Amino acid sequence: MTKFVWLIPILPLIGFLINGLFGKRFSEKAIGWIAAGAVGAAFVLAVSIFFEIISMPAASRSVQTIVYTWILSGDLNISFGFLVDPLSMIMLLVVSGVGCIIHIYSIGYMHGEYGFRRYFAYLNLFVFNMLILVSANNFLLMFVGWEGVGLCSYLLIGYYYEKKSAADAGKKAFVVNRVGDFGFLLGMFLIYVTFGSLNYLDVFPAAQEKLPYAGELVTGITLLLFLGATGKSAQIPLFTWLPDAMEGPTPVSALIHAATMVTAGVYMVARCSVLFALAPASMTVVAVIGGATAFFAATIGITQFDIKRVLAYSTISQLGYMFMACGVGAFASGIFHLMTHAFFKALLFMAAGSVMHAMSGELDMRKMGGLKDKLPYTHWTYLIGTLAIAGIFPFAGFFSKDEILFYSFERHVGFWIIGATAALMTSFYMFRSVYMTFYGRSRVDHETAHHLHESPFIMTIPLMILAFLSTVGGFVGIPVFEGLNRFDAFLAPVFAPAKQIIAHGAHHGHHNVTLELVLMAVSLGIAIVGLLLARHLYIVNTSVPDRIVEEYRDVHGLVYNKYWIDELYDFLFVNSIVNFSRFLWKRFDESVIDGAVNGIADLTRKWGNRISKLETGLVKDYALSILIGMVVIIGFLVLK
Amino acid sequence: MVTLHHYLILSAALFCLGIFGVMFRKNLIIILMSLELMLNAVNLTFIAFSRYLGSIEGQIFVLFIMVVAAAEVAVGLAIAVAVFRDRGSINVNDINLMKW
Amino acid sequence: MIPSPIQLPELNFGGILPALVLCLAGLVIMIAGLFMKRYAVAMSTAVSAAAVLIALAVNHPIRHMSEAAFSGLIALDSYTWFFNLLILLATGLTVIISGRYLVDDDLNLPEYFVLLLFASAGMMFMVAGSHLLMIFVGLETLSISIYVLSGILPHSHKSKEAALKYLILGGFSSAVFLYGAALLYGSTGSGNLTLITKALQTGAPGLTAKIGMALLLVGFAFKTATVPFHMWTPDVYEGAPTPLTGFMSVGVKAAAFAAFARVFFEALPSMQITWTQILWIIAVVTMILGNFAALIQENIKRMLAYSSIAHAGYILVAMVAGGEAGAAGMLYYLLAYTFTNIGAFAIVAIVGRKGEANLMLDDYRGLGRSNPLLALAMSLFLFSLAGIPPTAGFVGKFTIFTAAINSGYYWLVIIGVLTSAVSVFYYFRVIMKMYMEAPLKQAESIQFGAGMLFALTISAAVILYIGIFPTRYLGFAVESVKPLF
Amino acid sequence: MDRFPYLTLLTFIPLAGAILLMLMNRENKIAMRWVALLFMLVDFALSIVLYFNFDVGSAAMQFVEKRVWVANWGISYFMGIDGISLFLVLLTTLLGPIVIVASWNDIQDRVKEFLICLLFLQVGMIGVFVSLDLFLFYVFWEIMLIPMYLLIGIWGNPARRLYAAIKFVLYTIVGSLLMLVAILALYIMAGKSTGVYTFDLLQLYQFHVPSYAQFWMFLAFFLAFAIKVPMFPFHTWLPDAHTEAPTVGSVVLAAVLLKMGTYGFIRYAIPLFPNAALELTWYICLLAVIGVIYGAWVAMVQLDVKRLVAFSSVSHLGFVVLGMFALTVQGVEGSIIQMINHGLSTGALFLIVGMIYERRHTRLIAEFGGISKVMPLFAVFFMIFTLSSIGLPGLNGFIGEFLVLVGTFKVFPWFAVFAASGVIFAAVYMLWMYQRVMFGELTNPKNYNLKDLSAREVAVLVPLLIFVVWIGVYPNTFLAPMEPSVKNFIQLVETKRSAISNAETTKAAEVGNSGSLTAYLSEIR
Amino acid sequence: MEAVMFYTLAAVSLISAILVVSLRRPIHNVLFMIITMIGLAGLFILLHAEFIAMVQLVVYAGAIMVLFLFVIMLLNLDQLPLDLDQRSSKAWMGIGLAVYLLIFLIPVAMQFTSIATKPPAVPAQSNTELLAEALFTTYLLPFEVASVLLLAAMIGAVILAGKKTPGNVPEIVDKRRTY
Repeated sequence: MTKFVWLIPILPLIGFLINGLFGKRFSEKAIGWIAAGAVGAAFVLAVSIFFEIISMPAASRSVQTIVYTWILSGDLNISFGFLVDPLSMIMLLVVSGVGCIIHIYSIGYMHGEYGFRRYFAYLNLFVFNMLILVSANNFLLMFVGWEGVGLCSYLLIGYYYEKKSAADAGKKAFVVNRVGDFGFLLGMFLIYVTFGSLNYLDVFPAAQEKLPYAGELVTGITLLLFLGATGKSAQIPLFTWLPDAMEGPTPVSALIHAATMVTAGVYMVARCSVLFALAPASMTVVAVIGGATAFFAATIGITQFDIKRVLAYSTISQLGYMFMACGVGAFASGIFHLMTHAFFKALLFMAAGSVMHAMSGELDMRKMGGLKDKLPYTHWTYLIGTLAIAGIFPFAGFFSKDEILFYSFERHVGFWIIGATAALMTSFYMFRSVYMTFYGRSRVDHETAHHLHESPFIMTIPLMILAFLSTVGGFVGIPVFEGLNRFDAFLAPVFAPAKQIIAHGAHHGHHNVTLELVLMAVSLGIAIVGLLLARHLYIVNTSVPDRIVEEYRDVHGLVYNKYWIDELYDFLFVNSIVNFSRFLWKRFDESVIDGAVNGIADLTRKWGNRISKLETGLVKDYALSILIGMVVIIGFLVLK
Repeated sequence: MVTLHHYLILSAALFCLGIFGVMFRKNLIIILMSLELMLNAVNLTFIAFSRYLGSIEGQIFVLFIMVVAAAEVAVGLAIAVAVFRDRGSINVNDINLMKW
Repeated sequence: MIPSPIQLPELNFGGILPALVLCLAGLVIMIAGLFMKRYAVAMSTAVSAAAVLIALAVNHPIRHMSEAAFSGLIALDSYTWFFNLLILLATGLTVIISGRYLVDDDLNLPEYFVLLLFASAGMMFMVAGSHLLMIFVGLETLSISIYVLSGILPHSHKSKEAALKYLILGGFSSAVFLYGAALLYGSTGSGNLTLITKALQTGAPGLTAKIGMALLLVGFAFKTATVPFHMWTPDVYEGAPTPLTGFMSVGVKAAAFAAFARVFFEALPSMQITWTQILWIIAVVTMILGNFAALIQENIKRMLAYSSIAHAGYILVAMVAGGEAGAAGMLYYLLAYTFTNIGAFAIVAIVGRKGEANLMLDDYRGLGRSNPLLALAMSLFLFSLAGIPPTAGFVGKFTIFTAAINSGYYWLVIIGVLTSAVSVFYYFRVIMKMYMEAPLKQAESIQFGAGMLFALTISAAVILYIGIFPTRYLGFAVESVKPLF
Repeated sequence: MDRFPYLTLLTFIPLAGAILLMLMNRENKIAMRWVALLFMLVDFALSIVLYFNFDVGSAAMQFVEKRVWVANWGISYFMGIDGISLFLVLLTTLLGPIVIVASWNDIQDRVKEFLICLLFLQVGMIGVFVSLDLFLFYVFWEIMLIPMYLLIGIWGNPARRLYAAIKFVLYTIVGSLLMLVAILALYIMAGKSTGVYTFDLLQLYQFHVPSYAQFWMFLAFFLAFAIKVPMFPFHTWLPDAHTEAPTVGSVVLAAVLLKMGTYGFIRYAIPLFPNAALELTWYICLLAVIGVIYGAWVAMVQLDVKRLVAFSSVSHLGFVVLGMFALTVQGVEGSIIQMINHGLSTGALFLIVGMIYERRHTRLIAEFGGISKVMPLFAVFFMIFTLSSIGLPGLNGFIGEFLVLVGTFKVFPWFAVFAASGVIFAAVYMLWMYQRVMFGELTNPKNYNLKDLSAREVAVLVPLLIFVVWIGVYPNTFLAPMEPSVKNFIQLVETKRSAISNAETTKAAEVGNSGSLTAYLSEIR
Repeated sequence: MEAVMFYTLAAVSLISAILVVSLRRPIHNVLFMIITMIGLAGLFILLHAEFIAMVQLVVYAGAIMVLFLFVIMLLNLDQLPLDLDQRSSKAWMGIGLAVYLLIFLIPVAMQFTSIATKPPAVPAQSNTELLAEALFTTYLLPFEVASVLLLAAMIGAVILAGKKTPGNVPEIVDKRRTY
């Protein structure tokens, strides 16, 4: 069965081709179901393979399938092949599963949109690339998927291409990603030059003897790879594209910019766990960046009013969490959080989408409120999602997040503090969004108010499924008690070498149960505090926030405007390069080089003119020139 | 005692005088005359050499030079006449329709 | 006392038959011309053409001769043969073109052909001459005829002016030439090339001989129109009747170069170092000056005049290169150049139309539309002049540059190629006018007779043929220069 | 030589077509177009046959035809192809019919001359790729010039075509004339030392030019090829030529003519003068990298689509040269692949620009916007080729760039790094241009009712599209045949270089600094 | 004796030559030209080239110069203004160069002070005979060719001087445009 793994990505591709080439004369329904069906089929296949995998002994749960040799040049041999192991298995399931759900949701959401077919074609293409990314057996193929998803996000963000902002956002996303990919590419080169191969199974096992622990080379490799990750997963310094990416249709935000694509970076880091483990410096960098992102994104999230942007920043900060997890060596926890986050963040986005759908496109939470009765399903699902992300027991987020906090505490208490603060803010702004949207008195204007309606089932059912998942999803990895943590156990073979290196590198205390329990309690408390705070500020006396804003106008301004990072980048890179290029073009290309060329031409012509002016038409002058020539020659001979 | 080089110097002088004429006069006719003068200088050289080499060849040369000179003068004067008819002048400095 | 009876030396008339045929034809035309009024030109054209054909036929045996006929005054050898051939081809084409030209301008001038034939006879004597005297007489026969021919257009001031300038300067230069001959004669005791060689073999050449050489060089340089002895060229070329200009630019040049090479390679090898130095400089100056001045010309005849100066420069490169390779290169180049330039001037004549009214480059605008055939042919000739493969011009330059590099004159070659890059500009400018610019006045399609068509076709075909399959003709060239060494 | 003369036919079939056209009546445009198309197709078919008879395994020259041409000078009519030239020939023959079809409606004035020019151009281009005799090569090299000159000058757009045309010619001819000098010098030098005067390339490969002479000769060749490529400081003719030329003119120019330069490096400059080449490698790679970035940056700020694409060519060809001079298997193969890629995608982009130019008669980006609303199909094609040109994985561009970068990274890591940054800028300028042209609101009323692609135009683009995807997905079809030749090429260069530098022990000092290459190469093998 | 003769004749021809190129009235130029010729003829006789001397007198001093006179009279050029080219710097430059040429040529002449100062004995045969013999045997061909030359010159003279050109002078156009 595993040898059919290549079918998993291919199925969506087929869907893409069918819709793309022949979709013209299909009905919306047909298109939608073809697309969803393709992904669904992929999901089914993935599940069946999953069961086959777990039926295997833990040691041999890594199967490579090579379809054909892709690039063969000199000693460079890159195959078009797949690697099925617990890690990629989980990613496959998440991607295809969540992807399928979102496809179904989209059928309802995108109903009647211009370019319905285009939408689903792109969506299928995205899933194809994403699956390639997660199931590839070598870096280059992963890079294919990596760039592919970048492309699809570009296309889907720019889906409403007639909106300039949308088109710009798309371009921004692609270009910023490219910056990351640049790092990824160089990392690959280094790997290739060191290992002579890009295949995981050649690289990782050989890593320990080829690369000295904490050596410059491995540090360089990992940092470059991490640069790639920051681009894809919107971490500092390359996070600016994700908020803008919300220009795309909401399901797209749900699928690409919450559930799957943005987590690719995490996946990649986890995939290279061995390399990272060998480079403690890089680990620290990853952890710090992750923590910082988690924190800063959260602060921004607090101030936003656009519901989708709130979610976007929360995504960034959650991704920060995942990286922090990887950075502190808890790769499994990172992946765990990745999964749960996929559930509840997709849920949140889609719920928000449903709100939008109801509010006829309105996103500003200040214009909402009191929607809970009008949109019951949406309200409940959104609430579940919030609970999950805030980390309230027993929802999914609780387990994954606390695991991360625990490990970061073990690594260094500073990480824990950052994480905890971020968690506080997270629960605060999430509940803030809940309250502003669904509770309190309605601030909806009339005409939107009177055709306010709950979304059709085709949209709400996916919400419910996800709500269910984000409720129970956590139980696959109950921490604390060894053995109950199935998830860890399942991933163990993948991360074993990394763990062992880390253990061998830095001393690593034994698993401290009581400490973990304490921390759990604390963070649960934090979450509740956040909840209450939000309730106090946005339900009890709603005047306070404005007063706070008044108090700390400039601080708020700074945060509200995302620390002016975008403006900074524009000033630093975009404008300066554009101006410099203009200078090159006009001043250098056209003035200097062409100037020289034309100058030579003119000079030649000028001399031609001068010379032919010698031809005065006076026969005596001609005789003179003969005489001159004669005398010169004779003089030359006589005087020589 | 007169020797070869006296003749040579004389002819050189005449030759240069011919050039002088070509350079210094504007009248076509006189320029033609100066050319004749140059040819005569050459003749003198030839004769002198033929004398001192004791070979007749030089004199043969001279004969032919005279023939050619005659021919050139004929044609030259014909041209002079034609040009004079055209332009009413044989001042070579007036004759510069074609230049550059 | 009773003078001892003169016994004539054995005279090999076979060797000078081509020239004789032409002279004879000249006489026939002259006499017939007196009695014919209406068809004089047609008649003369026919007769001259026939004469040229016969001459070509009788020229053939010379190829395999190798003797000094007429008591060593002329050399009958493959070199002579080659240049006779060249001259006859040039004459033939010129005759055909001129016939049409004179008819178009309704000039009833049979004398034109007489002089043309005499001129080419003179050339033949010049190239065959292996004695300074012979060369001189041939040269003068040629020159006198050309002086007259260039002034022959009755209604044209420019023509007269051309004749005047050419005559004065020609006289001047031939005086110089003679002075050189005299000095050489004085220092070697003879005007016979072989004897000169012998005389100069012993010891270093004296100053007199060197000066003599220099003055001869000036004389030849004048005829071959190389800087700074070139000044007459643009004016005379512009003023003279177009077909004749073509003839001058190839025939006279070829003959002059032939004699030049014969004298310098055969008689003055002992001074080769000296005259190579001089020629090196002259070549460089000529190439640069010719091409640069041609850049800005607006009158196509002047432009071609300057271009022909430049080409003289390239041929000098061959002479500088020296050796069989260089000489052979020169011969091949002249062969290529003959057809190319005559063709080009034929088109100038056609486009010029009555009274040479359209000589400006702007008159060529839109020719590609109105007369595609002419434009095509012209482009071909221009490509050949610019030395773009696969035309003969390219092979010519190629031979010359190869020879030069073979003798190690890298800089000469580099200057050569750079200047020919410059030349591309003005040659392509004409193409630009023909194909890429709209005509100023109403462009009508020009009628030109079968004769012209024939001449053009021949030239074009030959250019292409010897450009693509040069082997045989290179063979000729190599074989023909053997006698010089 | 009793084999079937593929290459001769391949080269001269278009000529036959041209001659036939000359005899046709100029009024009868359609018929002439069909004739031209027919000949091009036959040529293409023949090249396909050629491809299938090509022995993939061998590094040797194949389909060799050798006849004495000019015996006096040892010039021979010597043709043959190996893995390096094979695909360039195929690319040329593929583009032949495409340009004819592409110009079907575009060109209405002087169709006869136009088609003849195209056919002549084809002859020249194929000739350059297949000739193995320096003289023959030079002849074809120069012949190409004229039809291109006419294409730009006659059918270019009125504004500055004359300037562009003459600029193109002079730029090129200066370089190639100096190259001629070098060729002659080589010929003489080899002849004098070996006694055999020949222009036969393979024999000259065996001749070891003393490195002091190599330097100058290489410079001459380099200049000629660098101008043709064009490499960074010599590129200014390109934007003009491209912008002023008619669509198919720019297509051919971009797709094939520019490859002459890069091909010249591989076939002539490097193997003939290895020492000089390797001494100068660093500087040349520097120029190439500058070209990559410079081209990208300047392209970014262009206002005219065609100019933008032209500058992007400068950038792309920087990659090609870089990989070539890295002299690693991946580098060289990458650069060959990249040549083909550039031919396909840039050619296609010029076609696309031409299509929209036909509709709107402007190429100013500002004039457009929101086109994809009215021309969805066009938008798709445009997008795909844009992506291929910015090197999206899965399409052809990526393979080439990746191989080049890998190959270079082994030798000059830093150059590779900077060149890789060019990948970012490529995304910037291409996507930005695409966005400004295709996206946004449909503001300009002139664009309201543009026709979407006609069947003919689709037919023009689809073949290119196929190859774009093919190379991206299964590059081995193209890599496998060139592998032996490339290895052979590197082998030749290296052995010859070391042979010469060993011979010149006195000169060891100068050559030493490039000696480190030995290490890299041994690392590869 | 010989020396005296030489110097007188040399002086005569030289002075008159100077006058030829410097006097203003063409008639005078011609007359002094004739005197130069005569002087040269004398020198020829000194050099034992009697026949040449005769021809010099008959052809040059006779025919050619008369031709000059004839043309001058025909076009009555005698009342021309002074045609010396004093104002042109080029003319002076030319003169300077001529002087240089002379200076350069003198050493050439000086080469022969040493060699062949003594002329060989005058041969028994008369100069004319020798000349005639050479001319009709060895130099037959140029002799014949010369006839062609003269014929050409004759025709030329006839055409050029003979044909009347119409009075109306086509205006001279000088189309010139810098590219």
